[in-house]
Amino acid sequence: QEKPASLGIGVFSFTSGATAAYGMPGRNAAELMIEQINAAGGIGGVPLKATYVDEGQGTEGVIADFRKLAGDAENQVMIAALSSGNCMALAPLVDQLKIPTVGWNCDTHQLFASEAHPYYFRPNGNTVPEFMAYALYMLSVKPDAKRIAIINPDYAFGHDAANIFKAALKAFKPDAEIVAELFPKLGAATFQTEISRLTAARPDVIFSNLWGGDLENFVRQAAPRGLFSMSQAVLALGESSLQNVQIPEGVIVGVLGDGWWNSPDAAANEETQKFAAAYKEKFGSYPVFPSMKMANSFLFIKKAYETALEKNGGKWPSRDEVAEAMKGSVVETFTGTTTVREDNDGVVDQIIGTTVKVEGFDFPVLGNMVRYSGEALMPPVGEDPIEWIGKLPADFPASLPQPGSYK
Amino acid sequence: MLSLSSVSASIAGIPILRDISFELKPGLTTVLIGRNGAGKTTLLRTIMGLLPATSGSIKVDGTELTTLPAYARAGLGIGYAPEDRRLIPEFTIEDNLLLPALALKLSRAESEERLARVYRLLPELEGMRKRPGGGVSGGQGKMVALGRALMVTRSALLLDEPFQGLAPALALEYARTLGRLREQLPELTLFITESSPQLLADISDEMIRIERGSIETDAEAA
Amino acid sequence: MSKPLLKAENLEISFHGVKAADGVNLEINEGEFLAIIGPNGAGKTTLLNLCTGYLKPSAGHVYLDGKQITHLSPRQIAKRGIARAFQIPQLFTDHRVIDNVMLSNAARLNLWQMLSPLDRPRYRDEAMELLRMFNLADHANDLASTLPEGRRKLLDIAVALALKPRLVLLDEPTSGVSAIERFGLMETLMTALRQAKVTALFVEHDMDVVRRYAERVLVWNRGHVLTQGRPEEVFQDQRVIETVVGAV
Amino acid sequence: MRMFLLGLAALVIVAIAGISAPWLQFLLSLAIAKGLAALGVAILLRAGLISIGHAMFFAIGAYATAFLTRNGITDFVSLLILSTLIATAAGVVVGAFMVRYRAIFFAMLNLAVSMVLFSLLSKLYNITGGTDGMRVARATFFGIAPGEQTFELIVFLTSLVVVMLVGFAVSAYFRSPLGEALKAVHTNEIRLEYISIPVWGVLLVGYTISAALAGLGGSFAAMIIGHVLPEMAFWTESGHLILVAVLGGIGGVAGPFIGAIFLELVHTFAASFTDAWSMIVGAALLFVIFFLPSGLYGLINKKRGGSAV
Amino acid sequence: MLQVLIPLTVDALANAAIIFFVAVGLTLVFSVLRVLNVAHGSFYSIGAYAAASLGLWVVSAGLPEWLTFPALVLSAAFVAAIFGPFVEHLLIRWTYGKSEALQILVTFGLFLILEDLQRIVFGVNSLYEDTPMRLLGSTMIGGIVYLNYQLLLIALAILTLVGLKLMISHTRMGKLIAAVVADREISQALGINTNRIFMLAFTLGVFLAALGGALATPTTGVSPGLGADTMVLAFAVAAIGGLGRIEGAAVAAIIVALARVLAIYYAPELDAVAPYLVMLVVLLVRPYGLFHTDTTRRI
Ligand SMILES: Nc1ncnc2c1ncn2[C@@H]1O[C@H](COP(=O)(O)OP(=O)(O)OP(=O)(O)O)[C@@H](O)[C@H]1O
Ligand SMILES: Nc1ncnc2c1ncn2[C@@H]1O[C@H](COP(=O)(O)OP(=O)(O)OP(=O)(O)O)[C@@H](O)[C@H]1O
Ligand SMILES: [Mg+2]
Ligand SMILES: [Mg+2]
Repeated sequence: QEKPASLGIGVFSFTSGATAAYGMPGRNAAELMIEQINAAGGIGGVPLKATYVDEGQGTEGVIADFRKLAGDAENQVMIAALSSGNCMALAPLVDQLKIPTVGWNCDTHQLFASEAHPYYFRPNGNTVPEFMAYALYMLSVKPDAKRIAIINPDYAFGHDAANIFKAALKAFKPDAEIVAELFPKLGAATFQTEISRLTAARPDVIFSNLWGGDLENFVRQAAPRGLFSMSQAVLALGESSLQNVQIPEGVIVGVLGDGWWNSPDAAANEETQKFAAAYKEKFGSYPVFPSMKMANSFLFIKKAYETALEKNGGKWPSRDEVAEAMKGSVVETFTGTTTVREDNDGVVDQIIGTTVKVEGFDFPVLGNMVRYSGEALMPPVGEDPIEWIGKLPADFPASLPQPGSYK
Repeated sequence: MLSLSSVSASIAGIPILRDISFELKPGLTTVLIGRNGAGKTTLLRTIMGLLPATSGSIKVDGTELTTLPAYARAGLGIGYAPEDRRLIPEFTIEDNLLLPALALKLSRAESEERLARVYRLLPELEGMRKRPGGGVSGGQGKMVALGRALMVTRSALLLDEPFQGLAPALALEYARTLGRLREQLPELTLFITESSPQLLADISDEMIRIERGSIETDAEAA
Repeated sequence: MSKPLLKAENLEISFHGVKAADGVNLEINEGEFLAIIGPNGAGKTTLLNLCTGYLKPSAGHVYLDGKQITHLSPRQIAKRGIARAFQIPQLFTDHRVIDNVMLSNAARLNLWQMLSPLDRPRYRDEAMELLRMFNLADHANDLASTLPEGRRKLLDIAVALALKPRLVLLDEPTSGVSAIERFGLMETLMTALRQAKVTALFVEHDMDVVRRYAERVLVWNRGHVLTQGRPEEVFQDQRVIETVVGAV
Repeated sequence: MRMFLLGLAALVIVAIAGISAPWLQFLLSLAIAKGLAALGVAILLRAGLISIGHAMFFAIGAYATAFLTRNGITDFVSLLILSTLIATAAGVVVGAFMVRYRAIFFAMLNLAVSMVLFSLLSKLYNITGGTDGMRVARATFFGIAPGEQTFELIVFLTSLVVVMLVGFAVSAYFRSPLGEALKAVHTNEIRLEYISIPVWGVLLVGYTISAALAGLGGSFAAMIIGHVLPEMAFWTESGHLILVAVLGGIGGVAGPFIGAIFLELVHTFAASFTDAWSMIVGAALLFVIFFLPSGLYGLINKKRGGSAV
Repeated sequence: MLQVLIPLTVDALANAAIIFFVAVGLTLVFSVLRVLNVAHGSFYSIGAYAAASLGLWVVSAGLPEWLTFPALVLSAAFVAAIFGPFVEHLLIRWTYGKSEALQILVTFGLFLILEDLQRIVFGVNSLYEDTPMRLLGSTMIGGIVYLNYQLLLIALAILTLVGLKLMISHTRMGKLIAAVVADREISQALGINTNRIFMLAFTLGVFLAALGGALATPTTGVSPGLGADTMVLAFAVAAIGGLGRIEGAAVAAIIVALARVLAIYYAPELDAVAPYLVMLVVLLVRPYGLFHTDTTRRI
């Protein structure tokens, strides 16, 4: 078919509500990527044209807009969505409307668990490797941790993370006990009572996948009450808050996946650095990992089009052809490589570190890093993740790279 | 003293008062007579500013009332006792009486004195000073309402159907009280609505008839 | 002398230490017109509240043809045939005048009729008849809230009668009704009651009305019965003259 | 009668709009689903009762549909009927103790119950799918599983038919003694008691009907959206239902549907060019209230000579 | 046991303090204006934003740090001064004597607007300004570190409670307010400028909400959505305490806070529902709230 005047993309993200703390960086990255790609002549000579949709309007609105956009032939690809809830809600619709769709941030392992979604792709991988990685890292830096406390946001993401983390502990450190497990509601402003409760439990390690404003509030309220000096904190989504709040040194933080803009690999890639610089220039702060996930999603789409165009001998690909090209694709992203497996879930590495102060940054960054390979931590297609983790050999951790090995 | 010229008012779009004009002479007692629904209450409410006049002017000693907010009436010394009592249930009777004094920022001495005057005129009130306003019967309430109006009044006193629901004995008592009031405050202008005039025969100086919202020919009192 | 329809036995209640009913005994017989008079605050309205279950006595009992009704709710008592008109009219102010009456009629309907249209010719005519009687007919379609005090009073009574009660309690039916209309009202009321063979108890302040219409007068003071008897004898009683009628 | 014609006209317009612009169908059907729930709220408003929790019955209807489909019942009509019945049952139970309450206490109690339901839905992860909610498989029509477009069209048309039927039923109810009594609860409960009409009974019937309507709407919504979420029971949803109900004017049955469609349109319109949509909805709401009060007929100037002087 | 009891009480009271400020404001406004202000919670969050911003400015401007304390109250007063009269005059006043539904709707519209307004003005990232908290340091209670600031809050709440009670029962303004509450029309006839009372009461309500928000900032973050949550909580507390009852709001605040703290300590999954469960139980036993005194309507 003919090359269209522009390649329409629907970009779904939270620009209202507390979740905008991740939505805005995502959207910012999208704007910047489109700018840069179009500046470089677009994809196959066709400029990108995005329509942004606020997931904050609620799932019905999201679904309505998704239909509306997909109904418009101008739009060829969708980037949706940030929240797992919306991804789950959109999945059947994606199947019906047969439009290639990239889940840019949602990472629930439920998405592809129950049934296949041929047109839905998620280059960023899922919660299982993400949170197993933290258990493994924590155990290798604090082998004798016994009393573990968990404080996660009270929704599927928080509960999933807790279950995976506990499963990993059970597998690799059976004698560890959970002394407190708190699920403050998403967007809670104050954690004072939770902090008292945690202190009273006297844990060796506090694991949390709080994020955005919640995480920042928690850190600010916990620090003066001596929580971080008492226990080793593991803040799974800490990277995205490093620039907003003084996270003490020695806290285990990281990104979900490999999306840190300044990891050794990323630092070596000048495309990445150009993007990061431009981002800081435009939005006043360095990109956080949701920004990188969004940026990588665009690279993923770009690659798919290039493959499809090549396959068609330069003829503009249909939606189906694009989806076809996405299947099983292996894409070099800003921060590493993403491999799409047969269930359309992406396999990416996991980067974790410990906060340190370094020259040139007025905020702590990741040090003592490790980069776990994606395949190692990704349960095989169709396996129940929790069971799979339980079946892993006791010496599994030993087979992995150690903290500090990634420089 | 109090003069209305071609005043009209309507409620919920329905015209209730039509082009009403009359004047109350200072120191006289004027009785407004009219059957149910004639517009007596509405007229008083309009004078008190609780219902906006759609046209016409209402003057008290030259001051135009229609442009003033409702609460300004009390400041001008116009006392009003509504048909349906309207006491503050959770206040004691005495607090009910003292309320206007508070509202008007009267000096302690002044309010003490007015209160004393009220108790002089209406001794039975003193008996129930400490009772809650919600706890007095229909008739008792009428008395309190009168007393409360007396706390305000300097120039004029407007009473809406004061005898309605009063036991005859009490009604007579009430009528006598008004008589005494006359003697004590000779300059006071009294304006009383009533659907059954006999009781007022001996204290009324003038009578005005209202019928379907407009004034009928004045009739000299018997 | 026929048997008592309503019977109250030493009822007691007090508010903030004020005894509004202090060992009240009362009997009203089938078909009679009993008037209650008394100074303001004597406890007349309270008595009606006690007899209709709106207030519960701290002691004593109320019987309707010999059966306890003391602890029934106003609704249950109304169901047993006691209707009431109030000193301060209680109306459905957002409804038209006629709806007020028709709803009262509807109270007798069964659930199914309760779900079929209210404004039907049959109910309408029935209601209009009552309204005509209290010459409210030309206000039938006005909102009840727009009626003046006096007419509200009439409507309130009409609503009570629409229940087709055996006994009706009227709290100052003529107060707020102008002197000119008073006797007219009482005449219609009386004929209505006689036709329907309704027993009536009414609290009244207008002694002329009482003299003219009451068969028996109960004089009330400070929460108990001062005296009772036929109007002419009661009005001779010196205490009554002092406390109620007042020496003219 | 005027209200009725107005409603009929609106219905026709909607039908034409939906058939001519298929992408509108989803939106309109959803609006109608909401409208049904809003009508439920409007019924209680007649009695002067405001429920900041009626989204709970909407959610019950929706989740009922989700569970039924999961357990193999996929027929559209039977889903609607069964879900509505379940919501109705819930309405009777909850209503049975709500009828004691008035004003803000009624509002708050409904809020409380709905929020309890909300947290149950989001916490009972293994049963309800937690905050990610549940999928609702595409319903079938008498055994036939239609394609995307036809499905939407059928749902849209049936929703219109349902609106008609409901419209007639409810306006009949409004004109019946029970309906009139419901309005009377607002003005004078004492008199109602004294004419031996049981207030609690009147309210319970009203409450149950309103719950049933909300449930029906929820069931529709579940099938239209194809997914159910705990948010459906969240208090802001209830807030929006009140908003819809009053926007259209609680005078008659047509109001809530007009309100719902109006709001749904404003919403998508707003959401398409700005993300400050709630501000726009809010502003639109205030605008309607202040400058087109006819939409709010029956609410304005209700108390005798209101005292705002 | 004891080493749990102490933290429990302290946490509960600290929580209650903040809730109290908002709830009492709501209850006050309702009792005087008879308007359920759904937007009340927004004033809480606006107060919080204002305080945080002002505090941040004070610090960044290099002014003495102790100024952040007056800054808290100042910003609340500022918010009240701007929104109180304005909102009352333009929106609320118009709904007096109209149906509750209409009032709820108008304030709901206001709520929607204010929520977005805050997002546009202050962005989506949470603000945080904790100088006052840091200045006051911390104390060890029952083996747990508490912020002295939390203890200060408790004291302030108690002071406010007492102050309000005295204001209502012993001052002229208090009596006038009570009168207006009972009967607006007659109040006017007796010379009370009801509109002024309404505006004052509403502004006071806004101030209390904003103060709650402002005082919360040093120990909480300020981010979108704060208003909505607070509003529901305030409604619950006001209802539990018995509408219009100041002391009721205080007691209810403590009960609700205690319930939440207990939940977090012993049954974390109940945290979010705790206030509602409490409300259900209380209203089941006392349909009009704890401190409601029922008066039989005269008929
Ligand atoms: N809220 C209202 N809406 C519409 N009309 C009203 C309203 N209030 C009163 N009216 C009408 O105004 C007219 C006068 O009423 P008003 O109460 O002044 O009569 P009144 O002379 O005081 O009668 P009464 O002696 O019974 O008190 C009546 O015809 C009544 O129908
Ligand atoms: N609900 C109540 N709360 C407090 N006190 C009450 C209540 N009802 C009645 N009272 C008191 O009981 C006494 C009797 O009141 P009631 O209304 O029965 O008098 P009444 O005989 O009807 O007088 P009236 O002829 O003026 O109506 C009064 O002194 C009143 O203060
Ligand atoms: Mg009158
Ligand atoms: Mg009485």
